[in-house]
Amino acid sequence: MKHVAVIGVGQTKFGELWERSLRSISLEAGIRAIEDAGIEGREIQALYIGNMSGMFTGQEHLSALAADMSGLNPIPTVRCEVACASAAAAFRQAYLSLLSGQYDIIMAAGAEKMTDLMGSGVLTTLMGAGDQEWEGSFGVTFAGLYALMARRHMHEYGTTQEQMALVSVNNHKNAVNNEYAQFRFPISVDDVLNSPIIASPLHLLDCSPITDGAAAVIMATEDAVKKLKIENPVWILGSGQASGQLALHDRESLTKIDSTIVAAKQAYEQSNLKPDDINYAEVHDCFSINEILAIEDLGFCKKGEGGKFVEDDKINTEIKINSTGGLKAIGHPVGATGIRQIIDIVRNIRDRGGIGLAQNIGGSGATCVVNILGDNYAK
Amino acid sequence: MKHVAVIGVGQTKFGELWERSLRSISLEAGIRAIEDAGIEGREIQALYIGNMSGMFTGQEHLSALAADMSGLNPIPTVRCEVACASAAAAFRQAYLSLLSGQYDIIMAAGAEKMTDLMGSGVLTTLMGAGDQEWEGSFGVTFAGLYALMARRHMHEYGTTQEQMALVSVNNHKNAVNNEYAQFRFPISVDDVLNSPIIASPLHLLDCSPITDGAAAVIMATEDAVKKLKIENPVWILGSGQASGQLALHDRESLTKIDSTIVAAKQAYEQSNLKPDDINYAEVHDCFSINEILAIEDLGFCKKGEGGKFVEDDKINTEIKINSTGGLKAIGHPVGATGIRQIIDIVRNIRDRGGIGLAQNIGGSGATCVVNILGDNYAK
Amino acid sequence: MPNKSSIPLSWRLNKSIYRLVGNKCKRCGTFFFPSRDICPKCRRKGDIEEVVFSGEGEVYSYTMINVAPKGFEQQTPYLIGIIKLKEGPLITGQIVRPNNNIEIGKKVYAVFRKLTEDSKSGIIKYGFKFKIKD
Amino acid sequence: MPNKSSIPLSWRLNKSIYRLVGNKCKRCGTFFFPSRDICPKCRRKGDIEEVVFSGEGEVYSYTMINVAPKGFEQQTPYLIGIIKLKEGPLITGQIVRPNNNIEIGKKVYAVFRKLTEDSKSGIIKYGFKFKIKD
Ligand SMILES: [Zn+2]
Ligand SMILES: [Zn+2]
Repeated sequence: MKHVAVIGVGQTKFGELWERSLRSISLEAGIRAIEDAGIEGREIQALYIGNMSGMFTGQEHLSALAADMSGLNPIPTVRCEVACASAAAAFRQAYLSLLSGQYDIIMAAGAEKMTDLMGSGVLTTLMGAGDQEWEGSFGVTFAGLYALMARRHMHEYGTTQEQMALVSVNNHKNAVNNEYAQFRFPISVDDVLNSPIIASPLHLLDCSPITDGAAAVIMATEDAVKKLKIENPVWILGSGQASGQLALHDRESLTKIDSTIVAAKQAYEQSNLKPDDINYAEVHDCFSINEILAIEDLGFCKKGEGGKFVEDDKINTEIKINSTGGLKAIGHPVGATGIRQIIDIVRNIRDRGGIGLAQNIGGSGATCVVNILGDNYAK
Repeated sequence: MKHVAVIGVGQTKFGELWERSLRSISLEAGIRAIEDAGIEGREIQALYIGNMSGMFTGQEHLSALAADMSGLNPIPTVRCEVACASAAAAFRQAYLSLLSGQYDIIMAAGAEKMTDLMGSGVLTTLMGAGDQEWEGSFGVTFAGLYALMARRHMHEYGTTQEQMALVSVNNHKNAVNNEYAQFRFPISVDDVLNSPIIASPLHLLDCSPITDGAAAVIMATEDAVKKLKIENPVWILGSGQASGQLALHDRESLTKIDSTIVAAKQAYEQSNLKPDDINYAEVHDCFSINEILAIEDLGFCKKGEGGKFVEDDKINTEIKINSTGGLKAIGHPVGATGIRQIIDIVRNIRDRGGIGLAQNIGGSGATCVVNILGDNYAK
Repeated sequence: MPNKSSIPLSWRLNKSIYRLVGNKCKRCGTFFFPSRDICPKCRRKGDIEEVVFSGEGEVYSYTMINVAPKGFEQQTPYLIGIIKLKEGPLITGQIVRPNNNIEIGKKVYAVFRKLTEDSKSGIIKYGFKFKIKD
Repeated sequence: MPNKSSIPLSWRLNKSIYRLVGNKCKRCGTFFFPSRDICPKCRRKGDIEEVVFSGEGEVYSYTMINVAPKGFEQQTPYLIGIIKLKEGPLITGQIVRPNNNIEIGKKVYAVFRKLTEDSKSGIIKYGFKFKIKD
């Protein structure tokens, strides 16, 4: 099988970027990725972009807009959407398209401009990722869906609010040195537990924020990597994607996410790696409970022991999880997060070598994409 | 290079399906495609679905919903969006993914439920396919964008309103025998010219309607075609996709669509075919002028002579264009149309052999996807 | 946000939401609420028939929502539960606020209530909520 | 539909829409309206500077809109034009309804007018329209 590498990464600052438009942040991320790859830009043969919802800005057809603004016409473009996993899906589509033999160099990106829409409209738009007819129409929010999972995890496994709070505490601590992060200040467990309740048992500081941001990577086949004389390619070792029931009430359990389990199995098998081999993991902590679910479902510990894993600081000692701040502290522009995760894995690998995994969840788990990257595919 | 075939097709009735939901029509199209292919359903390894806008229903993440409702979990799913070309993009992504070697059998689908949203909201949502900031915010509609192109085509080439009207007349005539079509009655040139003006010079009967509908195809690699003993595979001979400027005012000309020209060139080159070789073409007549642009840009006649080509009935004698009714008479559920076109090409080829081409446009031409299919890839 | 004001959508869901109509697969015996056009286990071999649910069940999980989406802002805080119906399926809905503490496992029954008022379109949506058996 | 009522969006576009501020690429001499962050021809080699456009130009194409999107329903019928500015670029905008016939090639100039009123958010949007030189 062909090998594919990430050869350039770029992102905007994540935050409430009132003065920036969707087109402007998409362009900035793309240009930075092109510069980082050290290429011209004209070598790019296709563009995949993740973007969750046109309801935030009224603008659909973002992939064509981004190509236009970047002077990349007439390359083919596709917007990929699987809710909050849209960017990882764009990454995986770019990967499959490179494997197809039809392209050598592709840009995969993600962008979301959430702050053009205000107030409760944002929450309604986000519920488009769940089941609008049978969850959204009763007034459930996304925080509510994860709260329902959290309550059940507490019930079945004795997970505590303190353990969930520690997820946020760790992610805020890690973001202090991340120049792109929305929140670069530490918080304490008490801060989390004293913050307003959004959907019990989840507090404000259990929840990732509303964020504008864009991220892009340049990907190339091995032949192109050689031709371009790229010095620091980071290789895709394994990739997996799976779906699960859209509504929580259609699942057999609320304390595991089947799509993560299946996608991870595919990625581990393709890469011939196991959870123990992973040095860095970017996991989808849209709500603190989801980092605990991810730790379990990705196989870093047994089901039910994720809270303890966090409490014992194994997220820093056994494996570095969300070492740049996670969705909680970096911010979560939904359609951009999956590529931002890949970028942080790439940065870690460029700096320190090793193997990294990125897990990006769509909705309350109806989609999961898992990618494993490393400094060397021959290992 | 690997060969890929369409092995099953299915669609719902197109029309104002008040009593049907987005999930229900998506499921129906998928089931019919599975039945048509004569497979179980469990052989399907991935699902790509075109859908233009979550603003019609509030529901994003449609690909996961469709897999869930069809009992296809945990296969990976992606919604592809490039406005009105979303379904053809889903088809092409399925094609590339089959070429990648990662899958053998994939479902590509498209669905749009437009009538849950009413009145002017539909027009605003559709403008999400164009430039919301610099076209939509001045009150331009999609009919308006195509009207601006039509006016310019009349100015530069002497194209007449009668010639445009003949496009609609022909498409209505062709839909009379199409059991899935929204409008199955003939109309006259006078009917078109006497219908209310929507955006001058375009009349109501120059415009495709607002439609609910879904369409799905099953695609398989040559190995899978053999293993499944498929008797009537229709092969993909060439596929192309390209982008152009999102806003009309950023283009060098309003009387051609560059993305069509580039995408067609790719598809012709890959298939080693030329316009003369095409027996059937499904072209994107969202507005009558666009069928004339397509005829020219696909190379069926010279630039500027599309109106005459229609007037001389070469759309029936030299090549069969929109022989099942086109977007105008079949209806145009935007995110489903590209797959519906493929289905009609497949039906033509199954019945009569030969070679067919489908051209699906996104927005006012910022995306175009062209696919060429035939009964035999060895020709 | 059409989901809040779509007349066709409300109309389509009314039967299920007013009378707790779901369905079941006669082949494998699985009950579905909301109803499914095909049984995800048996798929095309399944045999679906309509079922009216009793509305009786127990709390499987719950959350108190303090920050609401459009159309629900006036109702905060409100309780959302996932209810395990006695026929088998889980179902999402609002729980009428109880006098005592709510807990996983508490018995509930369905009642008919106003769900939301869409100020823009003037549609008032009615449907089931769950009430704790005290 | 956030594009109709988004305060941040209106605010971002105001400079361009109020004063016809675009830009140009000094390297290749191409003018851009709306402005572009990079020149699509020269890309990263380009050198962009801000330009205030004169607002003078001619009708390149036009249409009379009878069926309008949200926020414009009260204005129908209204004229939309693509205008070729004398500096080069094409630009989309409304044309103030002329007394005489409109034709491709007619000279126009920009005027400042109310574009639309968003009843929901109360935002009134102002900006340029074009007027035919009679
Ligand atoms: Zn069954
Ligand atoms: Zn330049």
